[in-house]
Amino acid sequence: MWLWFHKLSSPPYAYRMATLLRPWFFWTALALIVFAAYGGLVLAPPDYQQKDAFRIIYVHAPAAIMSLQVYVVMAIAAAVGVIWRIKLAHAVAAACAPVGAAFTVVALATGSIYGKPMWGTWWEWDPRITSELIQLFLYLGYMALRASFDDTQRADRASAILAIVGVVNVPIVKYSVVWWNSLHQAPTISKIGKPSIELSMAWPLYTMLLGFMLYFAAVLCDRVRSEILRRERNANWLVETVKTS
Amino acid sequence: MQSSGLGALVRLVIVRDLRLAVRHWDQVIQPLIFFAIITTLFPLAISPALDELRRIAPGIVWVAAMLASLLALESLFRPDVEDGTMEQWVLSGQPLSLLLLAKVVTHWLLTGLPLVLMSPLVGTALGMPQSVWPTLMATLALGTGSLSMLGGVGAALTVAVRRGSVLLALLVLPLEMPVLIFGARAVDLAMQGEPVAGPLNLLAALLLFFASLGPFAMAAAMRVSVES
Amino acid sequence: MQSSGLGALVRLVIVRDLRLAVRHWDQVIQPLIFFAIITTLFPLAISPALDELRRIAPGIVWVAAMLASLLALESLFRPDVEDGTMEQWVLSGQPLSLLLLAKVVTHWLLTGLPLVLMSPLVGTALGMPQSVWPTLMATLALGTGSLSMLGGVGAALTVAVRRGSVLLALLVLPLEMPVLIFGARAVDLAMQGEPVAGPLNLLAALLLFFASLGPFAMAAAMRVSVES
Amino acid sequence: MHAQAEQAAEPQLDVRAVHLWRGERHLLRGTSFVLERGELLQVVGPNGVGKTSLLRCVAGLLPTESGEIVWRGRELHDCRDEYHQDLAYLAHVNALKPELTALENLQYSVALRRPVMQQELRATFARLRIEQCADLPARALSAGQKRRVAIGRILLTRASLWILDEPITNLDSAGIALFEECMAEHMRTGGLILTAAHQLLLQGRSGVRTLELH
Amino acid sequence: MHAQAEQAAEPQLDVRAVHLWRGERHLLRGTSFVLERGELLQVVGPNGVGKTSLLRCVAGLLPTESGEIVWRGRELHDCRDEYHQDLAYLAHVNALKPELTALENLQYSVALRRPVMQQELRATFARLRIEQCADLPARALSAGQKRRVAIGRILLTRASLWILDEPITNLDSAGIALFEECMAEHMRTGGLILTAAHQLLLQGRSGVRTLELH
Ligand code: HEM
Ligand SMILES: Nc1ncnc2c1ncn2[C@@H]1O[C@H](COP(=O)(O)OP(=O)(O)OP(=O)(O)O)[C@@H](O)[C@H]1O
Ligand SMILES: Nc1ncnc2c1ncn2[C@@H]1O[C@H](COP(=O)(O)OP(=O)(O)OP(=O)(O)O)[C@@H](O)[C@H]1O
Ligand SMILES: [Mg+2]
Ligand SMILES: [Mg+2]
Repeated sequence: MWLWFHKLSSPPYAYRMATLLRPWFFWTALALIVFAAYGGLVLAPPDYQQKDAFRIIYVHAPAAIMSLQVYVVMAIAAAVGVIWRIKLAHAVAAACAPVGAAFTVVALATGSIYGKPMWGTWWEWDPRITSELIQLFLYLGYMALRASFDDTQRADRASAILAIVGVVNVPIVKYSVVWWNSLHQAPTISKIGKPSIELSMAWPLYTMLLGFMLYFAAVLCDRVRSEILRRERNANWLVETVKTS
Repeated sequence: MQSSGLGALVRLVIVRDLRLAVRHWDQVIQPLIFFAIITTLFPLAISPALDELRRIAPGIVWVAAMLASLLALESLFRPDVEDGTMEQWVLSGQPLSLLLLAKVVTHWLLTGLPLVLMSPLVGTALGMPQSVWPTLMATLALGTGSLSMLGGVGAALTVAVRRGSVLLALLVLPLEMPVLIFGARAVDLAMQGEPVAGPLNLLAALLLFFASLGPFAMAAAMRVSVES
Repeated sequence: MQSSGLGALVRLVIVRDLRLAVRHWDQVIQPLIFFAIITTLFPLAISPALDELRRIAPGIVWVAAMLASLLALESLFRPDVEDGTMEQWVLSGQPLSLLLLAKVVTHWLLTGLPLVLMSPLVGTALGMPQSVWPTLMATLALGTGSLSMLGGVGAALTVAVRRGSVLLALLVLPLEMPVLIFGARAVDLAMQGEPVAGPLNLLAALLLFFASLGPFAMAAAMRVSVES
Repeated sequence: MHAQAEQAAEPQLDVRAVHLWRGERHLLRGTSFVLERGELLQVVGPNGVGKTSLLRCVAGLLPTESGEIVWRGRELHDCRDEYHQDLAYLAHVNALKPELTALENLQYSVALRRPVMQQELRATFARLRIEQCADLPARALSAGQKRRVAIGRILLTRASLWILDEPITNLDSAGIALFEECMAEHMRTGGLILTAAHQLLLQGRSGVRTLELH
Repeated sequence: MHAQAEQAAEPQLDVRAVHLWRGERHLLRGTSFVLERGELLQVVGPNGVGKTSLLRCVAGLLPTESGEIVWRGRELHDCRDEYHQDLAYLAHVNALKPELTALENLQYSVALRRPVMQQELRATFARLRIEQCADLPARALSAGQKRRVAIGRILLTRASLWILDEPITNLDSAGIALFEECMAEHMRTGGLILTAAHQLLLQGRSGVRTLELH
């Protein structure tokens, strides 16, 4: 296990792995997403209360769940990078941020669209919605902090601290519906124990979620690859210069 | 120097400051996000109910604009004074008031203008009707101009003082009160469907007044700050 | 170094920073006046009717406290980093987290504590009943502690960054939201005569959490900021 | 005619009996000197004697207690803007913006006074042997490289009076030689130089004098 | 026993094949040196060659790309705190708070490391010939006086390793002589000194070496 961990953290190996896995992730994700979209938009029965408007949930809920999970992945990667001084982990964390921000934006946008027919407004200062907005600010802050250092090493370590501290917001988003009585839907699919949703409505949701996860993995591979290329250019030169001098 | 020369000078300073600011993409959107965050604070702290928020929305937007402008003031002149650039400006033989005016204009372009452009979005989130947008944007455009001007004078006065930021707030905020009052008033009137020409004219008059006296006050204050 | 030595170290830093602050008497009262001014802005911008004000008073006091803390953060570490003092601290061989913690404590003594002490006055001006005072002061005491701690981490992260003040606000304000929510909530509950133990306990837990992790995060961030 | 003759007779820069107090210290006690075209005056004296203060007074950055500073026959505060257009001042600090590149720094500070082209800037960088730093942010430069950029500003300003406060701080020996050459050329073309120095430059050359403060 | 013998044999400070990149520049290419008790190593080289960077690496203020820095037989990041307690670092900047008096500045920076008495501080001021500045705010000091206060910090720290980046900047000739004397005394009592310099100090004295960077 430890050996594997060590091996994976070596840039050339990680680079090859990422190259190898990326197409698999990407095409599976695409297939799953298309399949789930078909299931959600066509096959699932219309909701007795919400009519067809509910179908946006097949994008909204997976995107919202991903927006939180990507942050957790980012924080863990950052922590690994700080504790074991693994540059690759920092590269992973850096790669997570824009993807996570994109998921957050999608969740916010679909949520607003959803909110118009459901609650009658585009925007409501509901705890979950507000905390999700804060989540977006956290992603943006992370990226802004990274961008304001021009030395990658320093950017890595500084932003890692922020990522770790910022993880406190995740449970707030997650449990805001439980802690405050909120307009927003209580957890249905992610509830532990018996899900309170019909299977015919649920399976496209799960499939979509899986598709999003794989898509995230594919994008991650892609970004990690280019991060490795960018970071290791010096190392290659180093080898050359040592050879020639 | 002829007027074309002076124009070139102003352009030079503005371009320099804009370039300093947009060196990184993230720095341009920062005032925007800051404005958005401040307006988010209120619903969280006060009450998320839209019809309650709507009544205090003009106040919130205006206070947020004031604070966003204030927060950015601290770094208006201080870096230039500390690294010796301001000394060089004083010694350049060019009209200092003009140079400082150009800096203030840049400050407004970077902090005031984005607020103006983004205010409809924030207003909507706070429950303002669409009919208020023109008034909201007009008051903010006039008002943030006055805020930048006044702030510039305050910043020039306090830049040589340690812990100047708090002093700056103390000096500037009371002077900015009229702007705040007329600005929030105009938006409030617009929300009630009443004519807003009165407070708008007053705001424009204030801006004219500050913009005509401000540069000279700034230049005089800055000369004092640099001499030591 | 033994524990008594560490205590002496903390005392040394605190005394130094307090001395720096009170070198001029006027600088001690500045955060207070700032707090007062901010709370004055709202009645001006919103509506001077007391019973309307009363409903939003907790939110106003809390937002003002947050902004006052934020505004003072900018000068928490920056002067020390720019004149090379922080480099010397990093090289002193003493636990950096402790030194920075001492600085944050001083920051709280200078900005947080005065707010706590003055809050009854401001609250009264906004129409809060006297019965709320203890809750108001307790939440502010706990909350401003968290704000100072979190702010310290943010300040240490952004101190080496140009235009850090806006970035600082961007990073710190979202993280401070829970403090704001619970703080304003407790005061609101107290005004309605309901028990406030819940949010108060949460505030205390937040403070404990931030105070135990904060110093290490700060020290790590500061090492990054100084290396260049 | 008459005025012209008089102007030719009177010195370019005439500092007369300048007195200056800093706090409780009577720093400059009637310091006087004149500076003519093609001359270099080096103000020497131990640390804290008042060299920087004197230079700042002459540059108009510090008000004097009493005494006169006369530039081409006119009192300093009667002709401040014209005087400053003819003055290039190098302080203990370099006046560089850390975030701008060295080239941009130079460009903006020179363009404040006169239009300037990229080639001219690059030529100055080459002359000061810092071509490779032109596009680095000033923050990344070494102490000596920063000082050279600041000297570049003096060279490009085309002012006739240079006031330089310990200009060779942080320079290596090649840099000092280079800078001496620049000064010599400025004097040859009729420029005036006033410096504070702990290490005498261009010693023995004609037109080079020292002023000792006590 | 064995360990002690080994310790005596190995050098105090051992810098091995340090590589450092700044941006696109490969600045330090395998720099190595050792420093023994009573030795002074002066790092020389033209502006921008990497002297400051090397000093910061050795002080632990800049992470190196590769290479080892060993202090008394232990890697730098295994004994950072102990190492720093034995280190006094003087940078290009003086690390003075403008608002505190010179005395307070010195007091706080020294007290961070060890308890110190007023008399000892005043004695150091006297030794550095800046008695009269002790109670002035640092803001009011001249450039050379500030540098002397910073040197006072080095003297009072009682560290065995001094890392000094162009220590004599802004000093007058009396100040340089005084400082050379301080360095000589530190070496006599078994101290180690690493400096970056454009002007060689204590030349010809035994134990004084130079390291040229290219
Ligand atoms: C801008 C507005 C909105 C935002 C920011 C938002 C945010 C979120 C977030 C963060 C989650 C994920 C929670 C988790 O991981 O457990 C979520 C899930 C969900 N949202 Fe929204 N939402 C918004 C509007 C809406 C609206 C209007 C509806 C429908 C009335 C809705 C229905 C749901 C449902 C059904 C889930 C799945 C809950 C579960 O099963 O766990 N959302 N939303
Ligand atoms: N408020 C004050 N009270 C007393 N003395 C003061 C005050 N302000 C400045 N001084 C003194 O004035 C002098 C300023 O000297 P200045 O900076 O002109 O020296 P300098 O000749 O340039 O020295 P250096 O060679 O170190 O640069 C210092 O000796 C300083 O102690
Ligand atoms: N981001 C970067 N990209 C390219 N070069 C850089 C970067 N950062 C620093 N450098 C270069 O690294 C060198 C830093 O040198 P350093 O400050 O160590 O020089 P030094 O030997 O101390 O010079 P001086 O004698 O002028 O003090 C400079 O040449 C600088 O141009
Ligand atoms: Mg001087
Ligand atoms: Mg150097």
